[in-house]
Amino acid sequence: QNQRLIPVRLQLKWFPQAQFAGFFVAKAKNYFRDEGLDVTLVPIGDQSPIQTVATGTADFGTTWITDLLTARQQGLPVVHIAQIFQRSGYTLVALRNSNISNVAGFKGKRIGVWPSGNEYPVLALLKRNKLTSSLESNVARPDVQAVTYPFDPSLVFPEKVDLVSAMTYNELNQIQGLGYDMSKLRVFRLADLGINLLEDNMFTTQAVLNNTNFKGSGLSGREVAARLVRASIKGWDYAVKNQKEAVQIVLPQCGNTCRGSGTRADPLQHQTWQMAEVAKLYNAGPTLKGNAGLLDPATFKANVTLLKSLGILKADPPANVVDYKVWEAATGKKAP
Amino acid sequence: MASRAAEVKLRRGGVAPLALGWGLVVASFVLLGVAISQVLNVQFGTTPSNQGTVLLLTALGVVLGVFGIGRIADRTRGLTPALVTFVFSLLAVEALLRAYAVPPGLIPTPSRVWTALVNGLEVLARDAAVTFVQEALVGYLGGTIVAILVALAVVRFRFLERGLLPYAAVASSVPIVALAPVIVKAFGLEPVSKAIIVGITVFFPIVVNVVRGLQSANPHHLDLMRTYAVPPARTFLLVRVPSALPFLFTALKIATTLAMIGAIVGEFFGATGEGLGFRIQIEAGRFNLDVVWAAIVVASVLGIAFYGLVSWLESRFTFRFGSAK
Amino acid sequence: MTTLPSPGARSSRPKRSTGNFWPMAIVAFLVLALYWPLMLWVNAGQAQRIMATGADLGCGTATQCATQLRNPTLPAPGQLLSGFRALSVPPFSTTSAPSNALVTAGETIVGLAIASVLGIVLALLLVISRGFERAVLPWLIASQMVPIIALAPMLAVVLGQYGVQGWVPKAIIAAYIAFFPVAIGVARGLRSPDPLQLDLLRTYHAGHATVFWKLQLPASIPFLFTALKVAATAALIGSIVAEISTISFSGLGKMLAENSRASDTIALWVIMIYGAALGIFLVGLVGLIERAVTPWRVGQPK
Amino acid sequence: MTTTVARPSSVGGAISVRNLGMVFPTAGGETVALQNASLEIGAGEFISLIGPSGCGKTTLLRLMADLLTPTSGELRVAGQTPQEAREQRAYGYVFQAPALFEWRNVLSNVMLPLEVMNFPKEERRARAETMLRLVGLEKFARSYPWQLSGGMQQRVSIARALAFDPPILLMDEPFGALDEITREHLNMELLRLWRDTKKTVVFVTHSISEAVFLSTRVVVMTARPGKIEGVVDVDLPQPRTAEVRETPAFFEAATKVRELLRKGHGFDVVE
Amino acid sequence: MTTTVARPSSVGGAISVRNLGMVFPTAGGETVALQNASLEIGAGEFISLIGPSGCGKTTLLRLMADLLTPTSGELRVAGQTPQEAREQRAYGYVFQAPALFEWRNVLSNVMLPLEVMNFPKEERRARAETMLRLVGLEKFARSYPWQLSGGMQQRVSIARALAFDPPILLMDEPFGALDEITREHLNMELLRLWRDTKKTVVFVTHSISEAVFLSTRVVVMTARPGKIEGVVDVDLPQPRTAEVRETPAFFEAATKVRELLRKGHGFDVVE
Ligand SMILES: Nc1ncnc2c1ncn2[C@@H]1O[C@H](COP(=O)(O)OP(=O)(O)OP(=O)(O)O)[C@@H](O)[C@H]1O
Ligand SMILES: Nc1ncnc2c1ncn2[C@@H]1O[C@H](COP(=O)(O)OP(=O)(O)OP(=O)(O)O)[C@@H](O)[C@H]1O
Ligand SMILES: Cc1ncc(C[n+]2csc(CCO)c2C)c(N)n1
Ligand SMILES: [Mg+2]
Ligand SMILES: [Mg+2]
Repeated sequence: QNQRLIPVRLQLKWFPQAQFAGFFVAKAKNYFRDEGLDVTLVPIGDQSPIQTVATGTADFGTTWITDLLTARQQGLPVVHIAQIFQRSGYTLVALRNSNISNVAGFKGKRIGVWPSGNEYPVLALLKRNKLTSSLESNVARPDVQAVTYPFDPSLVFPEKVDLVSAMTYNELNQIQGLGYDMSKLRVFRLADLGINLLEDNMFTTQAVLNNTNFKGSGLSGREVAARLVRASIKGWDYAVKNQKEAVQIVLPQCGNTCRGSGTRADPLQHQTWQMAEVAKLYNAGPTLKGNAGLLDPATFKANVTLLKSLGILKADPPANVVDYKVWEAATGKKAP
Repeated sequence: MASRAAEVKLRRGGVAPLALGWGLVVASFVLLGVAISQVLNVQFGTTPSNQGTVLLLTALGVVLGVFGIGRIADRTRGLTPALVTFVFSLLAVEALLRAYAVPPGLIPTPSRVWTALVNGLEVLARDAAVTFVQEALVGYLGGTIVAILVALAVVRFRFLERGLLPYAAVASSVPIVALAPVIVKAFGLEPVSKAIIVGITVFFPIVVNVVRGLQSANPHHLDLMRTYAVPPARTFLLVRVPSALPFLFTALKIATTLAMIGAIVGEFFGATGEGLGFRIQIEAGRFNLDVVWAAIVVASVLGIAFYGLVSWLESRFTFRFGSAK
Repeated sequence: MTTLPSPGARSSRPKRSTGNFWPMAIVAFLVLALYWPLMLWVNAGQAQRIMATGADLGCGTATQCATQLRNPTLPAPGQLLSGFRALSVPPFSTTSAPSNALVTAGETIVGLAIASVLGIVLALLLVISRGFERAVLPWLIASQMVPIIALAPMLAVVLGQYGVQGWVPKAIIAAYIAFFPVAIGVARGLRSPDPLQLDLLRTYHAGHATVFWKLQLPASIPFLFTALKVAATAALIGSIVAEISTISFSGLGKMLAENSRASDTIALWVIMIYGAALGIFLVGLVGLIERAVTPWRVGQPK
Repeated sequence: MTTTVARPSSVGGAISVRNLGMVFPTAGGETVALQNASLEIGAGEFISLIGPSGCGKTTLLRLMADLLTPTSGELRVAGQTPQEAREQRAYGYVFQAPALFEWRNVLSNVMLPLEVMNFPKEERRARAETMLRLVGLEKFARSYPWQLSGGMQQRVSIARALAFDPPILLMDEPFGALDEITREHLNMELLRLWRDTKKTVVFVTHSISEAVFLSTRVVVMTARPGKIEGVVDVDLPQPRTAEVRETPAFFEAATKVRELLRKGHGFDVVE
Repeated sequence: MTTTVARPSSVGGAISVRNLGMVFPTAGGETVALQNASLEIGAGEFISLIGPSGCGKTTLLRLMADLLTPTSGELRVAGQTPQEAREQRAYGYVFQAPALFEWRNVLSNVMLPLEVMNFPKEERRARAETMLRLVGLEKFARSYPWQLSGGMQQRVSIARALAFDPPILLMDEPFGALDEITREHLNMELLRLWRDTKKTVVFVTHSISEAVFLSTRVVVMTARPGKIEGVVDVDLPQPRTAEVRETPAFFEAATKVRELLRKGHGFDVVE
């Protein structure tokens, strides 16, 4: 039994943390194993998960929609197979006393962003508000200066940037840990500002899907994908319903990266917060209609339209950039 | 002295082979050009229908080109052979990438890189100004000046030579990149932090070389100065400084490369939205490899120019000091 | 005036190793003694600035915070020591510095080996053919001006397409920066024989092969080792940079990237010290091999 | 690797120089290093070349050794072209500088020609040790060149040239770096060797008395364009001993050489 | 920079060496380079030091020049300590190697001591040119050292030592690299200069006949531990001409030197 398990590498989008709780739960509770899969959850730092999946270092990955679509635009044959988070958790945070009250006020300011494809939501927000930025490689005198830094807001905020990127489930708590409670902060939620670019999804490559004998298992790549998605959704459902337990499953997996920032850096506290926030992103859209893991075609279309109108995508992506059949095979449901 | 006669014998003669070489190169360029023209509008991810023809043309062009360049290079001095090789490589790569329809997210064709370079020239120029001037150059000059002062102190005080120099020699085998995140953390995201990284990177090789140079002074020259009862400071200027110059320039040339790498690596650990390293990082994450390569081209050209400038200074100075070879 | 070394004074100088011990110890002591106040001063300034923005650090005054900042500019010795312990025991777990240093060392040594082979082959071509030198040497020099860190991720992606993953791309990138000094050094070494030595073999009617094996090759060996010492450092930088900028699951570079992302300054310092030790070790290793391979130079002055 | 190469001793030792000329192309035109030189050297002769710096002594030796190709005239070494002679290993050459291989110890430096010429292993060692004894360096067999003084290094290079027992010796100022006593000792050794083995020796020196003491004939050359100014026959009894230096015949020969040297030796052109 | 430095000519030229010893600490113990040497040199004398390689000739010269400090014994130069003498620029030193500055041309190499001793500008040039004429190199004033042969370089270094007209000349094998004719010419020039200027000369050489020809006394030294074996008075008429070499007195002196040299010169210990 044991040696019949099919080895699968799933590339996470960051170091282990509650952001990926569903996957860790699926592994811990043997959901993957029950599907005949031996899944390795691969952490990553700076790079885009696209890199590992496109090079075959991992078989599947989780990343954000813009990252996926732009890679596809550049000829990398990546395919979307399931959507985990149904809402964007991206925010920009300023000190309340900085007098930045709306997006127009960003002009002439410095914004901290993460590189490696994580900067697209900010780029979209700025473009939509007719602000140029140093994230565009053909604008010589940008309105907004984007500052890259090694992911920890304490490095730049509030000394070196006026606004800093923060995920609802992570940095927002870290910033509070730095000694600024919510009363001192002004939070711009991108989803509320018309930029609801979908985040954590599951994807793979055309090559994996077309594979008729995945790693000599006798199963097709498509079948493996379906099993992976099925187990993952099961894991996510469990994690969201049993958050305390999920956090306990995650905590042993992570080292340094699980604590927050500042003096209140406590992994348990931070990951509990993270789990709760992540659950909010999971429990939205199709999930609420019982279709967890489904990419809502309307939201997807809106995302594509937005990216096209901003010039981030030059043309419509090919239809096969999303493969609904995997989700259908995984759930036995029909995609709308 | 001996091999000179042998060399005279070896020199193969005639203009005809050279002309033949150029003929071959031109033919090769034409073949490659034709090959490229066959696959001008190819969809990546698909195999072009005429792939076989294109590959055949390319292979033929490559063979002719290699022979032609070989002939030219055997008989032509200067940079001509290198330049021909460069153009030749670009054409061949362009043809091959197009023939195999390699996606630009994997390897961009030279023509795409060129387009990106032209379109983004203004931004790249600003990036270059930050990376090259504010970071590499500032750090380079700062590091050099401090290094020379330290080297002077080391030569002046035997204690420092024994107590400090061994550390400096060891430190030059330390991978300085490991310092980059720490320094960016300590000194912030502004160009200053990168200049400091550059300064530290260039510091050690320069100290070690300058000390070696100052100590390479001919002991007989020093004795001679002693017989003239010349005061130490004057001896220093008359004897030690001139003999240290070649060593200094050797180190300065090595340091140009270190400076460029140091600045770019530093930017990877945080930047204020400008700089070639920032550009490379942000665009690589988006798979805009044409822009990435354009930035690399700019960095390389600057690096080569920087190296060339130092070499030129070296030749000027060493000429003044009348060295032979 | 007596500080001017004369030829006599020079050769009568006592042996380096014994003469340097006390000065080195004193310098080390001075540096350590100066470190504490410097660290306090720098870190207190940092704490002060953070507090001024309204943050609550939870450690009283700025001076009190200086030795317990999470992101100190300079780590306090105590922090460094516990960081060392945290990263070093158990030495061979996947997250500890020693085992990761071994991985990096492996990549570096393989890279250095590739670089040596490539460098020596190039050197031979450069020495054999003027034409090759003219057509290629300028681009070899130019290749060293290309910031490899920028090439590394792309190279990894391209190699990955052909199934080359893991530590191999790192070794290749290490080789990329390390081959150049080797090529130049060996080429210089192959050209180093005195014209008289070449003439001598000519008077023996020796063939090209004999000249190569009996003269050019042994003459180039000291040059090879000088180059290898430079190349060892370069290769180490290459593999660390490659680990940072491509996907990696082990190695000092990966730890560096990870802890940089996790904002663990102390860990960064510890890893840096491990990297320094590794660099010194590699250069020392080359030196030991050199001594073994060039017995004729043992004890030779200068 | 090939074993068909002739052993040196199988060829004769005469050298014939006819109207030999050597012109070097240089930056500022051409340098005439040797002009119209003619000289017949019989097998077994001991010839010294003497003349001011830059007069073409080394050039003449290098021409004989086929290390240079003459621009005019004719040259036969051991009855063949210089190239053939070289390929037959007809001569041993002692350069102005020792040109030892730093990575070989003294013994294996002396064995170098024997290795290249495929002498059997045991013979190499035996021959090399004999030669080292001849130059008084048997105690330094295991030393490396850098551990030797300049004079000792030059003696190693002499041993090396003698090791394969060539019928002709071409020696370019071999004793220039030695002190007078050592020099005299080696002069005697060289003479003994020459007598015993009937080699042809062409010997370059700056010392008139050394030239006269050693040679059967002294060839005096003039500087730029290098020419043979005259040849002085030395009529001294063989075998020569140190006392020969005090004989009138010695003085006569030395004076003749000195006068030939003075002729055309404008101080200014001396280098 | 300072202008208070004494001009060389203001001091006398006698040198007094008493029980002088020099021991170098070396890896394998100590090297006794000079042992118990005593010698009185009067102002205006021409003394030659001769002896096998490594016998301490250079060491003795360096002690006189205050380039080394003796480990025992007493030494007075021009009536003062060697250091005072050096600071008064009492001597000019010609090293065994030319030690020219590669980045200065011949003329400015010769002017170097005049520059550092703050001679007036015009005088520097005039003196340097005179000296270059003396050594026959006036045509090479603008050449760089690498364009000169070894012998020419050595002549430049002699001109440099003479340029500031020191009362004492310390010369370490200055003519070693020269051909015999040039050497003889420079011997004559040196003798003339010595007569005309009444300098004290201490001259190291390997050539017995050169030593005898030039000197008022020849000091013969023995190797390890370096000792003075004996002093030979040379009773030849002044001014000396080339013919002096053929006189019996010359022979007698040369033979005496030779015999002293032979004594204790085991061939093996020669370097
Ligand atoms: N390869 C060369 N190219 C140009 N000129 C040369 C070359 N070799 C020698 N000469 C010139 O030829 C002349 C004769 O040189 P050669 O070396 O034969 O002199 P020499 O008599 O051996 O002198 P020395 O006594 O200094 O060894 C010199 O003027 C020298 O500059
Ligand atoms: N600085 C030194 N340290 C150790 N030993 C030295 C030093 N200088 C000279 N010696 C030794 O002292 C001895 C005398 O050396 P010195 O140079 O005076 O000899 P020399 O008579 O000038 O020889 P040569 O004729 O070769 O120039 C030699 O054995 C030498 O090795
Ligand atoms: C500690 C930490 N910092 C930032 C993020 C935000 N974030 C979410 S996904 C992603 C991409 C990383 O490559 C980033 C930066 C996080 N999750 N964890
Ligand atoms: Mg010569
Ligand atoms: Mg000496």
